[in-house]
Amino acid sequence: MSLTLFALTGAALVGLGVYGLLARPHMLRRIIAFNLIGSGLFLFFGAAAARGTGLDPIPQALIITGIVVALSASALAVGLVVALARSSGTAYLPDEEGRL
Amino acid sequence: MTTALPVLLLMTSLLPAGVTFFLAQDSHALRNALQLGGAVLKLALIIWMLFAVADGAAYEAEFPLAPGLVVLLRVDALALLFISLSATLWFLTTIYAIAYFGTKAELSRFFGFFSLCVAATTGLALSGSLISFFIFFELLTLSTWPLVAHKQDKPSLRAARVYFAYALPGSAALLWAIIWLESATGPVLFTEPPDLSGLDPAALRAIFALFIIGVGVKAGLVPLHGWLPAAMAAPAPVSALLHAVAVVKAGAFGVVRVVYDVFGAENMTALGVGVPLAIVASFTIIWGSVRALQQDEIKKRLAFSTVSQVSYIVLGAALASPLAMIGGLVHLIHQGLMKITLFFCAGIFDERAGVKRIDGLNGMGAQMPWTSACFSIGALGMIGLPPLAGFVSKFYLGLGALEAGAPWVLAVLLASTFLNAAYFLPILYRLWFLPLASGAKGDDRAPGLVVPAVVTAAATVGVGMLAASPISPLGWATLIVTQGYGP
Amino acid sequence: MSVALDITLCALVLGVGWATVAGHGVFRAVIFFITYGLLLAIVWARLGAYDVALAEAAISAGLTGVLLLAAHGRLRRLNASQEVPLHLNLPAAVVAVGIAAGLGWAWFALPAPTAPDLSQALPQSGVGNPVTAVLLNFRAWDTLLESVILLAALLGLWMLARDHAWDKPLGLPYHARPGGVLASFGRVLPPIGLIFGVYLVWAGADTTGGAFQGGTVLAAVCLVTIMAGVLHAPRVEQAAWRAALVLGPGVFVLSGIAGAVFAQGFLALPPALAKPAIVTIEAALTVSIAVTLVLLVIGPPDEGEQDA
Amino acid sequence: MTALVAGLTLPLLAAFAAIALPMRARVPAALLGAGLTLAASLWLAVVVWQTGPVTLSLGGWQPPIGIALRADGLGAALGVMTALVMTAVALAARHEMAASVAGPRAGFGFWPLMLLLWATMNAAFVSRDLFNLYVVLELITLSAVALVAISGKAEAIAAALRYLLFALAGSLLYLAGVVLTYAAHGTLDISLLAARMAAPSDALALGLMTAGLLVKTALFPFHVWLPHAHSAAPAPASALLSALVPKASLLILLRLWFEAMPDLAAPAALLTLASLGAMAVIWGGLLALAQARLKLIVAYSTVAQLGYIFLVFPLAGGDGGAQVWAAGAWTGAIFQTLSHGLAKAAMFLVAGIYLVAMGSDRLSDLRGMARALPMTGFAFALASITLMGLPPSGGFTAKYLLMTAAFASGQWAWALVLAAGGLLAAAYLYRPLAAIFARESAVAPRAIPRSWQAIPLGLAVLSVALGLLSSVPFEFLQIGRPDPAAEGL
Amino acid sequence: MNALYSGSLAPFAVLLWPLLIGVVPVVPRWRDTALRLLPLAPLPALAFAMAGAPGAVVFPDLMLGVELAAGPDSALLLGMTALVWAVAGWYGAQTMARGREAGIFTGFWCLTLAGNLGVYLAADIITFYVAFAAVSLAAWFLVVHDRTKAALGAGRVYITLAVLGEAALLTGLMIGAAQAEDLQIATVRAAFTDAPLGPLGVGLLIAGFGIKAGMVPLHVWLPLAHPAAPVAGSAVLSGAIVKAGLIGMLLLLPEATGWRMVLVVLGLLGAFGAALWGLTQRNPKAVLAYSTVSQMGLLLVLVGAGSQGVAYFALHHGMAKGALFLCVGMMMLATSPLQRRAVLGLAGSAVLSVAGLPLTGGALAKLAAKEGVGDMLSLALTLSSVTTTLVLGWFLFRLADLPAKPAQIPQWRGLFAAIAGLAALALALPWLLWPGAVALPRGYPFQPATMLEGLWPMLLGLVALALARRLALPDYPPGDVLVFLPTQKLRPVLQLPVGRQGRLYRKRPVLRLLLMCKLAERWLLHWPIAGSALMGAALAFAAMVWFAV
Repeated sequence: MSLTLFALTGAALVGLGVYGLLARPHMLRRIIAFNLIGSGLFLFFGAAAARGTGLDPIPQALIITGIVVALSASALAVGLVVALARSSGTAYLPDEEGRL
Repeated sequence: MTTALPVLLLMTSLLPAGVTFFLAQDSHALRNALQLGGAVLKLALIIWMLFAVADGAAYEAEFPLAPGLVVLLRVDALALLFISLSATLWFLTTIYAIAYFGTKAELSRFFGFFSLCVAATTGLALSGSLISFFIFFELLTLSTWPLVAHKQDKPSLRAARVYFAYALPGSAALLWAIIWLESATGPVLFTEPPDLSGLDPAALRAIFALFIIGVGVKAGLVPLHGWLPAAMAAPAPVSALLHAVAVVKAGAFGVVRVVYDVFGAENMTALGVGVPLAIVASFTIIWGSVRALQQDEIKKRLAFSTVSQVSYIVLGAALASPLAMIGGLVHLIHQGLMKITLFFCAGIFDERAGVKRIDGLNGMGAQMPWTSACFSIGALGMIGLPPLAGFVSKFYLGLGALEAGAPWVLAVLLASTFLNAAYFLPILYRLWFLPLASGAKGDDRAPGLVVPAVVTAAATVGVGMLAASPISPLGWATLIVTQGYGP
Repeated sequence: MSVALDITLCALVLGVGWATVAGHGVFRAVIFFITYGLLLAIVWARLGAYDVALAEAAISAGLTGVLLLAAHGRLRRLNASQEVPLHLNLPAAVVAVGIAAGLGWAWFALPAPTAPDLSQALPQSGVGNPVTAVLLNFRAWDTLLESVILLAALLGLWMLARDHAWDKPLGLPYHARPGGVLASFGRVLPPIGLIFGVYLVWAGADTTGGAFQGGTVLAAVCLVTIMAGVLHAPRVEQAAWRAALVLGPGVFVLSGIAGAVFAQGFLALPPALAKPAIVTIEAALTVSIAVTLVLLVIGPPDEGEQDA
Repeated sequence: MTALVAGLTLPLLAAFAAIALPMRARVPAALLGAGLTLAASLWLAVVVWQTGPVTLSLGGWQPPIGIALRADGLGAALGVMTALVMTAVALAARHEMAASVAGPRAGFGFWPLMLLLWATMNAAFVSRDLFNLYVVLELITLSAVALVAISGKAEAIAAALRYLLFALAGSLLYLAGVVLTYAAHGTLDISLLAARMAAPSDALALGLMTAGLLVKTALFPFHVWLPHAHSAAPAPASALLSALVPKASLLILLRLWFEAMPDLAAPAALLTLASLGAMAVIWGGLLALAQARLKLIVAYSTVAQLGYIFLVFPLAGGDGGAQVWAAGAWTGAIFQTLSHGLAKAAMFLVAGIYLVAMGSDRLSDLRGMARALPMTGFAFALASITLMGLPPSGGFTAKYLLMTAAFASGQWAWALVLAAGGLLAAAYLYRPLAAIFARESAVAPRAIPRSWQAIPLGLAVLSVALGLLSSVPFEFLQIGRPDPAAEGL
Repeated sequence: MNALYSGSLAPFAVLLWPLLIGVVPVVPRWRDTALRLLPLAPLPALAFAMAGAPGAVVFPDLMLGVELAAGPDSALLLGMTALVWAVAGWYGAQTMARGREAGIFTGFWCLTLAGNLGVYLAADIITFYVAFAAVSLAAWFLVVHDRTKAALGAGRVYITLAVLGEAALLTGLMIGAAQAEDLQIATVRAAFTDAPLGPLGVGLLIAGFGIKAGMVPLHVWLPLAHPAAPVAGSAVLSGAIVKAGLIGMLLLLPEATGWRMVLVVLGLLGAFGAALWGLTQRNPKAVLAYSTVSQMGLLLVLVGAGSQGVAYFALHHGMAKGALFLCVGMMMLATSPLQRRAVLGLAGSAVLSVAGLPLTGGALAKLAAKEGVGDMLSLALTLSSVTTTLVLGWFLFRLADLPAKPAQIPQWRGLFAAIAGLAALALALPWLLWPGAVALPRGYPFQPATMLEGLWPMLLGLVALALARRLALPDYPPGDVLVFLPTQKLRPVLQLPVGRQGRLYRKRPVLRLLLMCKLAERWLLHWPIAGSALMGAALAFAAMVWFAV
C-alpha cells in the first residue's frame, strides 16, 4: 500500500518536474525541475526495489550513483547559467528572452 | 599476368597522378616525364593487349569490397576499344597540355587530376561489373571537377558548379538503377547478362530510364546536356579531354554497356525502350546542332557540336542492330579523334592568336596554316565528308537504322549532316577566305601544340581512309559486334 | 498509522514539489527545493533505504541547495533572477500528465519482483553493508565512472572562467568579517565535522554511510572554513589540490588494474583483501569527492562583477 | 581482455595525469596516453578479429550482480574509429594550442576532457549494462558540454547550456526507462534482457529510452541543439562532438532495438524512426544549404548524416532481421557511422585550421584557401566525397549497402531518401568547396605547418580508404552481430 | 591481313596523279610550278580512257574496300572529262594570276578533278560517294575563286545545295546498301527494287544526282555558279562536273520504271524552260549556264526514257560546252578584232553543233539519243533544237557584245588552238565513236530525212531568235527560282530564342524554401516545443510498441 503510494508520488513528481522543465523558462527553475524529475524517478525505483523480500541493495546503489550524477550535472548547469547571465544579462536561453 | 595487366593498366595513370600531386610547382621536367612516361607505358600495354585480345584472350582482376560490391577489371574487346582511344588521346593531350600551360601555376594539381581523370576513364573502360563501372564513373566526375574549375575564375567556377549540379543527380539516378536492378538479379557482370525475369516490365522500363538518365547526363543527352557548353570555360586541354576522351565518352560508353551488356538487345526491343532512346538521341543530335549554330564562341559551338555528335553513339546503341552498333562504336573513336582535333585547334587559336570568337578567325588560314588545316579536317570529318572518319560512322549508322527498320533515323542523320555543315563551313570560310582583320595576328610555331593536332587530324583521315582494314577502329568495332553481340 | 503518516508525507512532498515548480520567485523555489529534499530524505528513511536518505539529504538537499542558493545570489547581482509568472502551457501539461500517468500505469503493470540473489556474493564482497558492496565491489565500475563524472563537472565548471581570471583564486573574492559569527563558526566546526565525516566513511563499510556521504560532510566543513576565511580558496595552478582531485579515481583505477594483474580480473577484489582494499579506495575517494564538491560549490576562478 | 581494460583505463589515467601534472608535462602525458590508447584500441580490434568477441565480467561478478563488458566487432570497430579521430584531434589540438590565442584555461581543460571523453566512448562501446550506460552517457554529456563551453564566448555558453538542457532531458528519459526495466526484470544486462519474459511495462521503458537516446543522437526534430553547440566549440572539440559523441547514444539505441529487446520492434516504431531519419537527411541538408559559416554547414551536415543511419531500423529491425538483406543494411548503417566519423572530424579540423589562419569561418572569408593551404582543400574535398556518398568512399559503401537492402526489401522509398540526401550533400558541400577552391586569396593567411595540415588529410584519406578496402571491415562488423542472418546479397 | 590490292594499278594511278599534283602547292615555293602542271593532271586519265579503260583494281583495306573499274559509258565520259579538264587546265594555267590564291585553286582543282574522274572509275558505292563528294565540295573553291560578292553568294548557294545533295545521296545509297548488304554499285542498284524504302532511296538518289546535274528545280546553283567562277572553272563545271550527276543516275538508278516519268517531266521542263529563261540573261556565261541546264534536261529525259545514247550525247555536250565557256574567256582576252572574230567563229561552230546542225557531232548525238525513246520524246528532242538554237544564238550575240579586258596573255594563239581542238573534237569525235557507241547504221546521219529533221528546228530557232532580238527581253539576275524565294526569312528560324542554361537552378524559390526552413528551425529550437515533442515522442514510441506487441 505504502509502496504504491510512494511509487505514485514518484510518478507524480516526475510529472510535476516535466511540467516545470517545459513550462518555466528560467534556467535555475529548470535545474530544479530536473532534480525533481530525478528524485521522482528514484522514489519510484526505490518503491519498486522494496516490493520483494527485503530491500534490494542494487537499486539503492544505483540511486546513490544517480544522485551524484544529478549533482554533477546540476553543478555544471548552475555554472553555465551564471556564466550565461554574466555574458548576456539574463538567465534565459537566447530564444526565450522575449518571454521575460 | 592475366590479373596483373588490368591493374597495371590502371596504375600507369593512377601512380603518376598520385606522385604528381606532391611534386613541387617548379619541377616541370619530372612532372612531364612522369606524365609522358605513364602515357607511353599505357600505350605500350594496350598495343600488347590488342593483339592478345584479338586472339581471344581476356584479362581479369577482381577486388571484392563488400558482398555484392566487387570491383572487377576486365579487358575485353569493347573495353580495349575505349581504352585505346583514351590512351592515345591522353598521350597527345599530355603533350599538348605541357606545351599549352608552359610554366603556369598550379600545374601539379592540374596534372594530378588530369592523370586521375584518365585513370578513372581507364577503370571505366575496364569495368567488368556494373558496380565497378559506377565507382569509376563517379571517380571520373570527381576528378574532372577540379579540371573544369582549374582557372578558378568566375566562369570556370560556375561551369564547375553546373557540372556538378548535373553530374551528381545523374549518378544518383545511376546508382538507383544499379541497386534496383541488382537487388533483383544480384551483382551484374558484363560477361553474363543478368536474368531479368525477376522484374516486371514496368520496373525494367523504369530501371532502363534511370540508367539512361544516369549515363545520359555525361553523354550530354538533351535535356541533360546543359553542363557541357558551360564547361567550356575550362582550359583547352581539359575541353579536349572532356569532349573527346573522358566524360562524354564515358557516358556514351555507359549507354553501350547498359544496352548491350546489361539489358541486351533482345530485351530492349521486347521492352520497347529502344525506340524512345533513339528518339531522345535523335532529338539531341538535332537540338545540339541547332544550338551550335547559334553560338559565336568557337568552343561553345564545338561544345554543342559534341552534344550532337555523341548522341550518334547513343543512337547506334539504341537501334540495336549490328550495323548500327558498329556505327555507334566506331563513332566513339572517330568522334574522339575529330573533336579532339577541333579542340586542340581552338586552343591554339586562343593561345597563339588570342581568338575565342568565330569572327576573330577571319583570315587565320594564312597565318596559322597548320592549325587551320587541322581544324578544317576535323570539321569536315564532323560533317561526314567522305572519306574522313565521320563519314564511316554515319554510313554504318544509316545502314544500321535501315537494318533495324527505323528509316526515320536517316532523316535525322540527313538533317544533322546539313546542320553540321551549316555551323562548320562558315568557320572554314572565315579561316580561309575572309581577309585578316587589321591588327590580328597569329602563328602556329608551337610544335607542342600543333603536332598533336596534326597527328589527330591525320588520324581522322587515316581511320576513314583505312576503315576496312582489320586493325582500324571499324575493324575492331566489327570484331566486337560479331564476337560479342552477333546473332 | 504508518499509512496515514506516509499519506501525509507524500502529500507534503507533492505540495512542496508543486511549490518549487509553480511558486512565484526563483529564490522561493530554491528554498522549497531544499525543503523538498529533506522531506524526501524522510521518505527514503520510511522505505528503509538509509544510505539513500543520507545521500538525498546531504547531496540533493544540501549541496544542490547550496549550489542553487549561491547561483541565485549571483544572478540577483546580475539582475537575472526575475522571471515571468507561470502560464498554463498546454502541450507541456499534456505530456507531463502523460509521463506521470505512464509511470503510474507501469507500476501496476510491473511483473512480480525479481531481485538478483546476492546471498552468495555478499560474504565475498568484504563489506557488510550490501549497498557499499554493490557500490564498491559488484558495480565498482559505475562508482568509478561516477567519481569521474564529478571530476568532469568540475573541469566543465572551470572552463566557464574568464581567461583573465584564470590565475585568480577559485570562486568569487570573498571577505568574511574578521571576528564575525561565520569566522568563529569556521574555527569551531571543522574538527567536529571532520570526525563525523570520517566516521561516515568508516561506518559505510558495514552500516549506513559511505564515501559520498562522508565526502559531502567533509566538503561542507571545508566550505565553511573557506567562507570563514580560515582557509584560502585555492588556485587552479596549485598542484596539491589538483592531485587531491584525482587521488580517489586514480587509486580506484590502479586498484582495478591491480585486480586485473593479480586477481581474477579488472576491478576484482580477492575476498581476503576486499575489506582493506575497499577502505583504502573509499578513503582516497572521500578525499577527492570532498575536494571536488568544495570546488564545485565555490565555482571557477572569478573576479566578480566589477569588470563586467 | 587486457586490450579491453587498457582501452578503458589508459585514457582515464592519462586524463588524471593531465589534471594533476604541471603545465609542461601535461601535453606530453596526454599525447602519450593518446598513443597508448590508440594502440590498445587497435590491439583490441586485432584480438576481436582473431578470436571473436571479447567478454569481461567486471570484478569477476557475473550479471545480474555485476557489470559485463563485451567487445564485439561493432564495438571494436567504433573503438578504432574513435581512437583514430581522437589521436588526430590530439595532434591537431597540439598545433592549435600552440598557434591559437586560447589561453591557459583552454590549454588546461582540453586534454583531460578529451581523454575522459575517449575513455567513456570506449566504455560506451563495450558496456552491456543499461545503467552503466546511463552513467557513461552522463559522463559523455558533461565532457561534451564542457568542451563546447571551452571557447568561452557568449554564444558558446548559451549553446552549451542548451545542449545540457536537451541532453539532461534525454538522460532523464533514458533513466526512466532503465528504472522501469530493472523494476520489471531485476537486471540491466543486455544479454540477460534479451532472454527475459517481456513485461507490459517494457513498452513504456523502451519508448522512454528511445526518446532519450534520440535527443542525444540529435535525430530530427531534436537536433536543434547540435548545430550551435558543435559550431561554437573550438574546432578540435567540434570534431570530437560531431564525429563521436552522437555515436555513443546511437550505438546504445542499436543495442536496445537489435539486441536487448528485438521482440518489441514494432513496425510502426521502426517506420517512425526511419521517417525521422529521412526527415533529418532532408532537413539537415536544407539548413546546411542555408548557412554562411563553414562550421555551421558542417554541423548541420552531421544532422543529415546521422539521419541515414536510422534507415537501418525498418531494413534490419523487427521481422526484417532474419531476412537476407538485414546484414547488408545493418553493416551499411555502421559503415555510415564509421565513415561519417572520420570524414566529419577531418572537416572540423580543416575548419579549425581556417579559423586559425583567417580568423573566420565565413565562406566569404575562405575564398582561395586551397591555394594557400592545398592539403586542407584536398582533405575537405575528400571528406566531402565521403559525405556525398560518392565512390569509392566509405560513405558510398554505406549507401550502397543500405540502398541494396532498401530495394531488396521492397522499401524503395528509403533509397529515394539516400539518393536525395546525397544530392543535398553535394549541394551544401559545394558551396564551401567552391569558396575554398576559388582563385583569389585576399589576405595572406597565417602560416600553418604542413604537419598540421596533414592531420585532416589523413582522416579524410581514411574515410575514403574505408570504402576502397571495405571487405575487411565488412567481415569485421559481422563478428558478434546479434542477428547473423544469411550472408548479404 | 588482306593483300594490299589486287588487280591492275592503272585506274588507281589515274586518280592518284591529280591528287599528287594537288599536294604540290602546299609548299609555297612550288605553287607556280603546280599551276603550270594543271593541264597534265588529267592526262593519265585521258590515256587510260583512250586505251578503253582496261583493268580493275580492289583495295580491300582502303576505306570500306575500294573497287575501281569503268564500264563503257563511264570510259566514254572519263575520256571526255579528262579532255575538258586538260584544256581548261591549260587555260587556267595560262590565265590565272600567280600567288597564294592560285595555289589554293590548283589544289582544289586537282581534288575536284580526281573526284570527277573517280565517279567514273568507282565500282563500289563508297568510293563513288567519296569521289562524288570530292567533286561536289571541292568545286566550291572553283566557284568562289574570285572572292567577289557574286562569287561568294553563288558559292553559298552552291555549297548549300551540294551538301544537301550529298546528304540525300548518302541516304539513298544507304537504303540500297542496307538491302544489298554489299557495297558494289551493281548490287546496290539491283537491290533498290526490293528494298523496303526503295522508292524513297531512288527519289533521294534522283535528288542528289539531280542537284549535280542541274535538274529543275534543283538547278538554281548552276546559273549562279557558272558565271561567277573563273572561266576555267566554268568550263569544267559545265562541261564535266555536271556529268557526275548523270553518271550517277546511269550507274545507280534501277531498272524499275516508277521514277522514269519524273525524270522525263523534270528533264523536259529544264530543257525548254531553262533555255527560254536564258534569254533573260545578259552575261554570256549565265546564258551558257542556262543552256547547260537545258541540255542536262535533255539528258535527264534520255535517262528517264532509257536511251542508250546518253553517254554519247553527254560526251558531245561536255566538250562543246567546255569549249563554249572557254570561248567566253578567250573573248575577254582577245586584243584584236581578228581574234574576236576568230573566237566568235569558233563559238558559232560549237553552237551549231550543240543545236544539232546536221552532220555535226551534236546532230549525231541527237540522232543516237532519239533512238528508242518513243515518238513523243523524239519529237521533244527535235523541238529542243529550237530552244537550243534560240538560247545559244542569244549567247553568240551576248558574246559578241562582251567587252574585252585589257589583259594580255602570251600564248593566246596556243590556247585558242587548244580550244579549237576541243571544239573540233566535239564535232568530230561522235563520228569516230559512232560505230561503237550507236546501233544505227553508219549512213543514217546522211539520210535526207534525218538531215531535214535536224535542220527545220534550227531554222525555226533562228526565226525565233530574230523575233526575240526585236523584243525587249527582261534582264533578270541569274538564279531564277532562288531570286524569288524569301531566303532571308530562313535565318531567324535557325536562331530560335533559347532560354539561358541552368534554368534548373534559378535561385529564388530555393532561397524562399531555405528561409522557411530557417524559420521552422528557430521554432523547433524553443525548448518548450522541442521538449514537449520529446516527451511526446517517448509516449508515442511506447504506444507504438504497446499496440504492436
